[in-house]
Order: sequence, then structure tokens, then C-alpha cells
Amino acid sequence: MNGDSSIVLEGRKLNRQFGFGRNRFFAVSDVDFVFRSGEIISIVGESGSGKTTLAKMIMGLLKPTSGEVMFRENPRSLRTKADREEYWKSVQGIFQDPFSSFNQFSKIQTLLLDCINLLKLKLSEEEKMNMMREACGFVNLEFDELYNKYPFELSGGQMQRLMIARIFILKPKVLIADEPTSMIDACSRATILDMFLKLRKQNDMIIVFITHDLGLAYYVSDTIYIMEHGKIVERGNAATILESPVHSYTKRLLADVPKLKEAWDLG
Amino acid sequence: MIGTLRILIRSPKFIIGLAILAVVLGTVFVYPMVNTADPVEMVASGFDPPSAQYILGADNFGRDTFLELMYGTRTSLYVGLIAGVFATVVGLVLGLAAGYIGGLADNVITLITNMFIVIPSFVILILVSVSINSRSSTVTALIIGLTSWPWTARAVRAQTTSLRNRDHVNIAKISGYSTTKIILFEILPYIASYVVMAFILQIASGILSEAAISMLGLGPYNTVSLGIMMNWALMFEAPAAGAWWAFVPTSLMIAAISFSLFMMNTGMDEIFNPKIRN
Amino acid sequence: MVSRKAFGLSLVLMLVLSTVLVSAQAAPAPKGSQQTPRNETLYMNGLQWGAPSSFNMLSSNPAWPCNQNRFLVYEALFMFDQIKGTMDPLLAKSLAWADDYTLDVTLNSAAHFNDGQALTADDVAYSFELGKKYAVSWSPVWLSLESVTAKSSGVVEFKLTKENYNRLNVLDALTNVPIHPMHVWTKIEADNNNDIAKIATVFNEDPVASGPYKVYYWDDTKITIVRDDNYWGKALFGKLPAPKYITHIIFKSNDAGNLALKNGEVDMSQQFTPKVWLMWKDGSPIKTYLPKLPYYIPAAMPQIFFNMTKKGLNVPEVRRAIAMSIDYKKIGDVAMSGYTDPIVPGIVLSTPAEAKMVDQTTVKPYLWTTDVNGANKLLDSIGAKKGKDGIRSLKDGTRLGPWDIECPYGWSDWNASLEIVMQSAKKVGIELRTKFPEQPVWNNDMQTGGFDIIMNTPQGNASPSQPWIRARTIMLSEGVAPIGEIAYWNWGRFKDARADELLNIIPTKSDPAELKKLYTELDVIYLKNIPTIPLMYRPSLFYTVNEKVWKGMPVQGDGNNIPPQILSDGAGIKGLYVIHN
Amino acid sequence: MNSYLKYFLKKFGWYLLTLVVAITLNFFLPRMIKGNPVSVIVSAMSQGMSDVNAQKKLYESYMHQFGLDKPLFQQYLIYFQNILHGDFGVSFGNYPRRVSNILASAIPWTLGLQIPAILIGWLLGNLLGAFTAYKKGVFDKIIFPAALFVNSMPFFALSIIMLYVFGLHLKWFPIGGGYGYQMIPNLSLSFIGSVLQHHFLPFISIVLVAIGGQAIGMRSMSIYELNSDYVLYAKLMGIRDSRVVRYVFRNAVLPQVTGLALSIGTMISGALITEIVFNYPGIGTWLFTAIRTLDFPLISGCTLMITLAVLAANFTIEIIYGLIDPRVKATQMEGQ
Repeated sequence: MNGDSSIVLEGRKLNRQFGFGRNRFFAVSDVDFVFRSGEIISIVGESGSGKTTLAKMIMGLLKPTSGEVMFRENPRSLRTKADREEYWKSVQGIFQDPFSSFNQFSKIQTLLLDCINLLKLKLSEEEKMNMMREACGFVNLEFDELYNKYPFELSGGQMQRLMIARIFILKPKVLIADEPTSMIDACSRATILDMFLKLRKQNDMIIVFITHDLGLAYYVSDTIYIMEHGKIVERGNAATILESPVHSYTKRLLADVPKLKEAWDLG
Repeated sequence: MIGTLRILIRSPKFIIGLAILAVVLGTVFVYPMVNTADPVEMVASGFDPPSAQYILGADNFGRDTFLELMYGTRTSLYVGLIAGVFATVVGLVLGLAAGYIGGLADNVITLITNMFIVIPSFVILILVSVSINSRSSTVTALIIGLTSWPWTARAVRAQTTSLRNRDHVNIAKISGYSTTKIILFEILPYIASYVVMAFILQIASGILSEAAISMLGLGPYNTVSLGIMMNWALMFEAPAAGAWWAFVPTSLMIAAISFSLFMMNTGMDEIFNPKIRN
Repeated sequence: MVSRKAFGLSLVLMLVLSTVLVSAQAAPAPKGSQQTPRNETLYMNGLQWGAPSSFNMLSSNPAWPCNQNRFLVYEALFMFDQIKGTMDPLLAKSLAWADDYTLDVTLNSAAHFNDGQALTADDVAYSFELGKKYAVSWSPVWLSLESVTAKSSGVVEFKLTKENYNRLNVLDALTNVPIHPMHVWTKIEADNNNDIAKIATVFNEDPVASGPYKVYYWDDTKITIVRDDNYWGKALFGKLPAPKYITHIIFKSNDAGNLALKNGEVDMSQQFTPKVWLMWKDGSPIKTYLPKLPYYIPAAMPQIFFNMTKKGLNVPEVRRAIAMSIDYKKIGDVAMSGYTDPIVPGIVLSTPAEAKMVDQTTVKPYLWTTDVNGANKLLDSIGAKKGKDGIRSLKDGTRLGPWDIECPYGWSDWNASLEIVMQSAKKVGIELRTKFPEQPVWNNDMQTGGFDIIMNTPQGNASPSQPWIRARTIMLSEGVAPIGEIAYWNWGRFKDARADELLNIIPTKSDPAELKKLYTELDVIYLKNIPTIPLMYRPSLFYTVNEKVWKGMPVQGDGNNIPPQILSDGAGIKGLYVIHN
Repeated sequence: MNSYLKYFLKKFGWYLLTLVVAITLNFFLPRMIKGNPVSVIVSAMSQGMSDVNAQKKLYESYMHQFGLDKPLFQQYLIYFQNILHGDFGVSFGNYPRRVSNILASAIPWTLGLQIPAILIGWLLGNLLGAFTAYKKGVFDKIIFPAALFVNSMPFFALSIIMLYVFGLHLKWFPIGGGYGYQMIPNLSLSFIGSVLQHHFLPFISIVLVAIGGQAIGMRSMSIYELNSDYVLYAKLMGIRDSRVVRYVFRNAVLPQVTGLALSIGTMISGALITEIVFNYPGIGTWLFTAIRTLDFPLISGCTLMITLAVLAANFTIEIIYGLIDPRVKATQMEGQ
């Protein structure tokens, strides 16, 4: 691990419980993590292991029941609108299902305009259009054909690329990618992964892949966290973990790698 | 919006419903402009049979039944509309609150909603109406609305709960949307078709409820409504007097209005739930 | 398939089961026959609107036929004849005034109760005493009575009070205090510790009484009584009443009752029947007491009471203008189906018997009739100008309305009348709004003075004390609680010292000429002040018969001269001896 | 603990809580009105009474007897306690009759009228709905709107028209009441015959409206099922039509059972007004009388009975449904 680069995000004893009383269960319990700038991290676990819950807490979409998220070495605050906007300028996400990531009732351009607005840039209409055109160009989409369309007129791959265009505009410090390729056909998958890596190179961005695919994790990441039943059972350098797994769960996951994708992880 | 309408126009059921409603609305709003007489003026003698002058004869008071029917329908539509708006707004607000906020608010609202679904609304309608001494048609409408919101609330809550966790809502959040904006642009459009359909049903059930409580003598004071006309007809023994014109047209009018609304609703249902389409 | 059969079977079972339940829960076990043969049963309606709650006349709400004035089970000393104004002997043979304060009543020695015990002066004294001891419906007579004693077994002596001297009250009581068997009720009293609250809850399922019928069967839909073939009155009337059974059907609403009358399921109806002439248009054997309009003998004047404390309504000209605006003819024709003669305002009815009690020429200048122009002129003359909305305001700015005009929901003839009054008042620039709440609300509003204008009938019963009792109900201010508290008469809180004085003097007088002078003076006060407006005449009881089964029902001009007191009240009971199949 | 037992207890607790809320509403709502029923009783009793003090005494004694002189909350506790003992108090309008006594006399009539009518209406309606969904075409085009139209008509409107046509005009059936007036209830055939004869018109008018409502629901459920993948698959597999139809019917009817639970309140309410039209001696007619006289205890008694019936029906259906349909049980048992 690169001990010298600065810590951007840190989780301390994060817990998330659902339900009350006898129905209560912990989706995430006592999770610690440290994300340093420039790193690519994978959080690997089976469906129901709590990785999506964890991702949502990192993105600030779910409040932890207890524990703390440190952002740039300070406790993260999401209390005011300004706090939140500041955080989301730096921490962004991409979700698994591109179809449900789009509001079916707004046009494509709204999605990108929202990002420009979040950045609070004072731009003319013309400049905004150019910015969006550039973003679309980055993901190999023709903005002028698309901007007035509705999401249902697009394919899944196009949608997910638009999501990446969003990130291109926002240029966050951290990107949480929750199974971003699991619902994409195999040949666009490689392109999309390439785009992620390109983005990272440009911005020195941390990418956190949330995935059930240990193979993919190994292929892209520096650090791997293995999650089971809401707990991080093993963590460390990708190569180390793959070569000498310690925890039995990791071993089982490794054994499953050749089988690949029994089901789509909807969790 | 335009697109939706274009699809709706292709549904014969919706069109039939709309046409019937349009005819009813046209008649009840245009006819009183032609015949400007006071509907409560007693112009004939009680239960005069239909004649050239009074095409539906006279009611027990010797009022022109047809003219009264026009005004009565207006009142009933008004009551149905207000009740529908009230029930839909309350249902929508509570459903959104429960579904979107979740947690304790959800538990409390859901508990209340489920209770008011199981406790017959008719019972509450009676109890509240009995307890209110002076009832205008607006008050009656509000009482009816008060008893019919739980269905909308329950459905809106269910849909909101599932929408709340959808990724486009998450994307909107991390794009800096405020809660109001999320509800308005990310959730409402998805449930709008349902809410409109529920609203149409609420109007129909509002009209039927007004008729039912007016039959019990708990309807609004100092006005003519379809329920009150039915009530007078029964109280003044129109059936025994053979005065079918005092209650048959009224019954058919109630049926026609709710039929047209039900038809529109079914038509919309077939559009928005494509699986039901035949 | 099997399940469907089982389903059908269980449905049938359920139906049968519920029938069994219905039969099983029916109150007294049916004795002998399973039904009362149609040609032996007289069916009535309109005197009982809810299921019987008791046959106990000491309770607040005894069921037909154990109501006051009704002589089928319990009887009183005399039967009042509404037409002739006479008191005909029943349990008593005769009455005699020993002096102004002492009245001796001689009993019919044949009289006995249906358990065989003789009915004596002790039973009569005891029955009156019950009213002194407890608050029951005939307690008020004790304001005018000092004592009731058994002079001998056959003679009862009534002593009247001097300070509250009122012959009318006492004569009324002779025609309506039900005579109870002392040997039965002293025991009931003892069993309940002489506590009226407890005594009043005694159901009295099989009343021991002296009348021609005994309670036979009752449930929520009807009450049936059966003839006592051992009835003492066989001697008095010469025979037993014709119907073996009398059933009163309990309808929940007028319409069901009228349909049953039309179909011949009811023989005698005390219900308001709109357009009754339509009933016999097709040749059905349906009759009213009078063959022509107004069909019924008027005995009461339903009227609207003004709240004299309301601003605007306390102006006599406003009240007179409303009185002159009202379309009385329309009320008569539309609301009352024509069952009323043209109304002559005043405290007396227009019947010959009452009309002669005031000097018609003296009161004539004060009478009013429908005169919209006149009403408008009157309002103009006091400076009440019409606003933009056509409603007038008084000089001081008081708007004439909106005032609620109130009567109970479902009293269809009254509801219609008030609709007409509302329409009428609009024509002279006064805004009224009809309000038809449930009866208890109306009653409460009326008694506590929580109304603007309210409709009621002041003392509608035919009795020897009319028209005094009616006038008292309209005008006596003594003993009337202020607004907010309960008043039992003069609900509008009218106040006139001379009227109070006259109302106190009249019951002590018996000279017709003197009475006429007093009544005339009282009537003039009434007509000048207009505390109420009579809207119509109304019979004290409606009387419509269907002769499909029972023929010879008493009607006017049939030679029997039996009053329309529906075969059960007062002298109306005589009808039971003339009808036949 | 057995998971079904847990489900059962949870449901039971919930319904119990709902009942408590209903009882509370039943008590407080009617007491908001200003009219005082005691004054009616007293004024009936004191007609012509001229001693004001005597009247006052009488009034107070009744206020005391009905417990109306106590603080409202105390009245509520007493009311609650009494209800637990099956005592609904004394009817104001039929004093001194007890409300429980009145209800006992009315309930068999209402049950006898409504249970068969609603069940038969439900059964016929579902058959008709499935049939029209399956046959489609002209049949559907006529029956569906007809059913919808009948369902759009309030129960009482249909009742009045039936009363007019079959009772008054054609004179085929008696026009009101529970049995012939000449009858005295007993177990003879003639009495049962009379009951059935009076039963018919109100029964059929409830059935007709119920058929309409159920047919519409069943039709759309069946169409939904008929269009689903498994039917297509079954057809491709060459499974006989009649068998497919049976599957479809079975799957479509399950939601209809819950539908019945949810609509039973509306149905009972509508049917109660039918009783008024036919002067049928059941709860509905009593309720009407009670409202007219503001007989609080009786109004509460009637509305409570209706609520109780609806709650019981819902509870029963949910319990049976939980037993039949494993999906329901599973979702009910899930954490939230």
C-alpha cells in the first residue's frame, strides 16, 4: 500500500442496522476502511453481504447507525445543503442498473445539466452545450443526437456510458461504482472499464468497485476488501489476497471464480 | 402529457366514459342557462306526471324534476369533486410522507391507514355526519373525503417506498436535488397515472357516498343533490304514488356518472397496465 | 364439484338457521295458533314507531296500546268525544259538582280487571295518587288537585285546590288517567323499594287492566293484542268488540305504512298520507273520516314560533310581514295535500266549537292573509330597504336574515311547509334557510331557545281544556326558563303581563259569556304581537281506513256519530263495536 | 414458536387494536353533538306538566341514570368496561330497552339477508367475470359494460326500482318487512315460506350489485392471468383449454378473496341501506331509526356491530388466506 499518499476517505466502525427489536439485523457491522488518493479498491462479497449498503453509506445516501466517515481527515458532515453539495462534488457514484438510474420522465440533457449545476459554474448556454458535448465525446456518444431524447430511447450500454459522462463532468475525487458492468453485454464491458481507468488517470481519482466478481477485482484493483455478513473478513493487496487467502470465505469465493455470474446481484 | 392523451384516445372504453361524462356535464351546465328558473320554485302540483312543459314531471313539492335533476347533479358532482380532491391530496401527502420518510413516520401512518381501511368508512361517515349540526355541501364533501383517503395513501406509500430506493432517485440525490425536488420530479411523475386514476375513482365513490348518506337523511342542508332527491322520493312515497319520474331518472343519473368515471378508469388501467389489455 | 355442493348446502343451512334464530328470539312464546286469521284481526299503524320498550304506563315511553287516552288495555273514567266535546261514561257512570271545589264521580259497579278483581274507588284513588307520589305523565293534575279519596267503594271524591284553581286540568285527567289495579301495583312498588327509577323499568309484559284486550304477542315489527272475552264492558256496550285480535304494525317510515294501507294489509291508519284521494282512485275501498276536503277533522294548529330575543325578529312589523308573505294556500295544497281549511290566525281553531269562543268581529281587523304587496309596503313603511342581494335591512342596519327555520328531518309535511315559507319570505326581502336536524336536536333547540324560527304544534291533543291549553303553550311567560335553559312552553320567550293575567283567570271561570270576553282579549293580544304564525290545521290524529276486510268503519255521516279517534282513543273506541267483516 | 401461530397472534393483536380505536371513535364522535336526547324523553313524559321544579328533577334523574352527568372521560371508561361485558347500554329512544336486546333481535335478520347475498353475489360474479374474460368478443362487450353499469348504481337505487317494479307494479313480492304480518314466528313451513318470500327482493337487489362489482374485478384478474407467460407456455405444450382455464381461474380467484375482504365493508354498508328501503327488520333499519332520534347508544351499538362484523370477516379471510397462500405467509413473516 502506498503509505505516502494522502487519505481521502476513512470509515471508522461503521454500523447499519435495519428494523427494530426482534426483527433487527445488521447489514453492516464494524466496518473500517481507508481510501487513499489514486487507489483502486474493490469491495467483494456475495449478494446480501452488505456491500451495497456500505456503498450507500459511503456515498451519503444512507445514514450509518453508528460509526463515522472521515472525509479529508475531518468527520463528514451532510447537515446543510452546502455541505452535501460539497461532498457530492467530491464523492460520486455509478449504479448497477442503468435502466433504473434514469428518470424516465426527463430528457437526457437534464442528467448532465444537473451536474453542471452542481458544480455551480457560471456558464452561458453555449458553454454548457459544449461541456456536455465534450463529456459525451469522451464516452463515444453523439451529444447532438441524444440530448433531446428520453431514456427509453437508449440502449443499456449507451445509458451506462452517459453515467460515465456525468462523472467526466463532475470529476470527483472518489467514485463508488456499484457493479457498474453487471448488466452490460460483455463487449461493452471492456470499453467501460477502460473509460474508468482513463478517468482515473486524468483526475487522480479513487475508484471503489463494489462487486461479487473476485476475478474482476483482481484484474483492476490495488486493494481488496472481502465482505461477508456485513463484516470485512479480509483485506489487503489484491495479489496477496488472491495468492494466499486467509479467510475461508475468501477461499470459497476464489473457488467460484471460474463459474462466474450465477445470478445478477440485485442487492 | 400530450403523448399520454394520444394513447388514451385510442382506448374505446376511455372514450365512451369521457363521452358520457361530457354529455352529462354539457347538459347540466348548459340547460340551466337556457331555463333560468329557480329549481326550488314550486311550479306545479306534487307528482305531476311528465308533460310537454315539464319533461320529467314534478316532484313531491311540485318542483320541475328535470331542472332539479340538473342542479342536483351539479351539487353531486361538486361534492364528488371536492371529496375526490380532498381524499387524493390527503392520501397523496400521507402516502408520500410514509413512503419517502420511512421509519417511525411510516409506521405510524401505515398503522392509521390500515385501520381506516378496515373500519368501514360508512360507519365513520355516519358518526361524523351525525355529530355535525350544520352541513353545507362543502362540509359533506369534506366528511366524505375524510373517510376515503386511506386507499390512495396505501397505494402511494407502496409505490413511493419502492421508488425511494430506485437508482434514479439516488442519482438525483447525489446530483444535489432537494427533497422537494426529488418528490416533485423523481417520484410524482411515476405515480401520476395511478393518482389520476385513483382520483377519478374517488370522485365516483364520493358521489355514491353522498347519495348513501343523504338517503339516511344526513346529507347537506339547503341544497338539492341527487341523494337528497332520492331521499325525498322515498320519504314522500314516490313509488307508491307511481311517480317513477321522481326516482328512476335520478338513479340513472347517479349510475351514468359513476359508470362514465369507472369506464374512464378501466380504459386508463388497460393503457397503464399493458398486461390487462385484451 | 363437491365443494360447490357443500357451499350451496351451507348457504341453505345458514338461511334456515337464521330463520330459527329469528323465531327463537321472539319475545313471548306464541300461544296456540301460529297466525292471527286475517278476518279476525284489525291492523293499525301510525301510533307506534319503534319496537315496544314496555307496557308500563309509569315509564316514560310505554308502547301502544298502553299510552294515555288509549282505552284498549287500560281505561280511564270517561271517554272524551272530540266531535261533541262531551265526556262519555266508561269506568265512571256520572260526575257531579258538590260545590266549586268538590267533584264526585260514581263508578260503574260492573267494572273489573282482567284478572277478575273488581275495580273500586280505591283503585281510582290509588291510580291518581301514583301521579302525586312519582313524576309520571299525569302528575301535573296535582297542581290543581288537593286530594282524591274513595268516598265509598263506588264513589270517588276529587277536591280541587283554591290557590291554583283549574277545572280544565281536572276534567282532562278524568279522561286520561289510566286506572291501575291497586293489588298489583302496590306489590310492584314494594318490590322496587318505591323507587320510581326502578318501577319505570318494569316491563309489565302482561298488564292487568280493565280494558277489552290483553297483550298477546309483540316483537320489533308488531304488537298484537287479543280480546278478553270476559270483558266487563260487554254490559256497557251490549256486546264484545268485533276484532278478536288487533295488531299494530311498527313501520320505520311513513312510506312503508302507506304502502301497506294501500295494499289492504293495514285497516286503520294514523299516518299522514299525501294525496290520499289517489288511494281510492282505482276503486280501492279506502276512506277518510270526511268524504271530501279537508278529509280529516282539524284539531291542532302547527305553527312557527319566533325567537323574540333575536334582533330583527323582535320587530312586530317584521313578524307581520313574514305572516303576510306566506303562501298558505300552497302550504295547504302542496305540503298538506289540501287537508286543511284556509287558516284563520288566532288562538282558536276555526271549528264551530272553538270559533264561537272569541268575538269574531272584534278580532277581524287584526287578522292577516297572504298579501305580498302589503307585506312589502309594511316593510317599506318602517324603512327596511332592500340591499343588492334583494334582502332588506332595518334602519339600524340589522339584515333581515339569514334566519334558520327549523323542524325535524323526515316530518315530510312540515319540511315541505317550511320550504314554502322560505320561498315566500324571499319575495318580501327576508332571507330564511330551512334546517331539518334530527328530532332530538330540534327539541333541544326549541326548549333552550337556540333557534331563530322553529315549528311545533302547541298542545295538539283533543281535550276538555282546549283552547286554553294551546294559548298557554304559546303565550304564558310564567315558569319559562331564560334562553339557554329548558322551557316547556312558550319556546319563543314571548312576554306580556296582561296575557299572563288572562291565562291565569280563564281556568277558574265557567260562564261562557265571560270566557268569550277573556278569550277575545287574549286573541287580540296574540294577533297584535304575532309570537307565532299558524301555518295549517291538522287533525290530532289522521284517520284513513281500508275496508277490504273490516267494513262499517266509522266515518262522518254514517249515522253512528262516532268520532275519528281511531277506534282506540276516547270515544273512538265505540267504533270497535260497529265494524264487521 | 410456530411461525403461523406468530402470524396469527400478530394479526389478532392488530385487529384488537383497531377494534379499540373503533370503539373509541364510536364513543366520542356522536357525543360531539349538542342535541340532548334526554330532553326528548323528559318532554314526552312531562307533557303539560307545569311544575318546573318537578321537570328539572325528572331531567336530572334521567341524566344521572344514563350517566350523562359524569365527566366525559369517566363515561368513556364505563362505556368501555360495559362493552367488554357485552352491555351496550340502554337505548334512549326505546327506553328502557337495552341496546344488546335490540341488536340481538336484528342481527339474525341482517345475517340471514347479507351473508347468502354477498357470498352468492361473489360466486356468481366471479364465474361471470372469468367467463367473459375467457370468451371475449361480443359477449364481453355486452356483459362487461352491463356489469359495470349495475355496479355503478347504489344498492338502494336498484332496491327502490325493484320495489316499484316487482312489489308495487307487478305485485309479485311483498313490499317490505321480514315476514307476513299475520304470522307469529314459529318453525312452521308457512312461516319459513313467508320469511323467504319477504327475503327475495332485498336479497336479489344485493346480489345483482355484488355480481357486477365482482365480475369486473374477476374479469381483469383473469385477463391478466390469461395473458401471462405460463398460459402461453401451457398452450404451446398443448394442454387442454379447460385445464388451462381451471388454472387461470384458481390463480385469479385468490386476489378476489382478498378483494372480498376489502370490499366487504362497502358491501355491508350498501346492503344496510337496502334494508331501509324494504323496511327489513335488520340492523340497517334500526340504524336509520336510531339516527332519526339521535339514540347514541343504539347508533354506537349498530355501528360497532357493523365494524365488528367487518373486522371479523377481514380477520377470518386473512387467517385463511395466510393458511392457503404460502407467498402471503412468507411476506408477512419477513422482517418488516
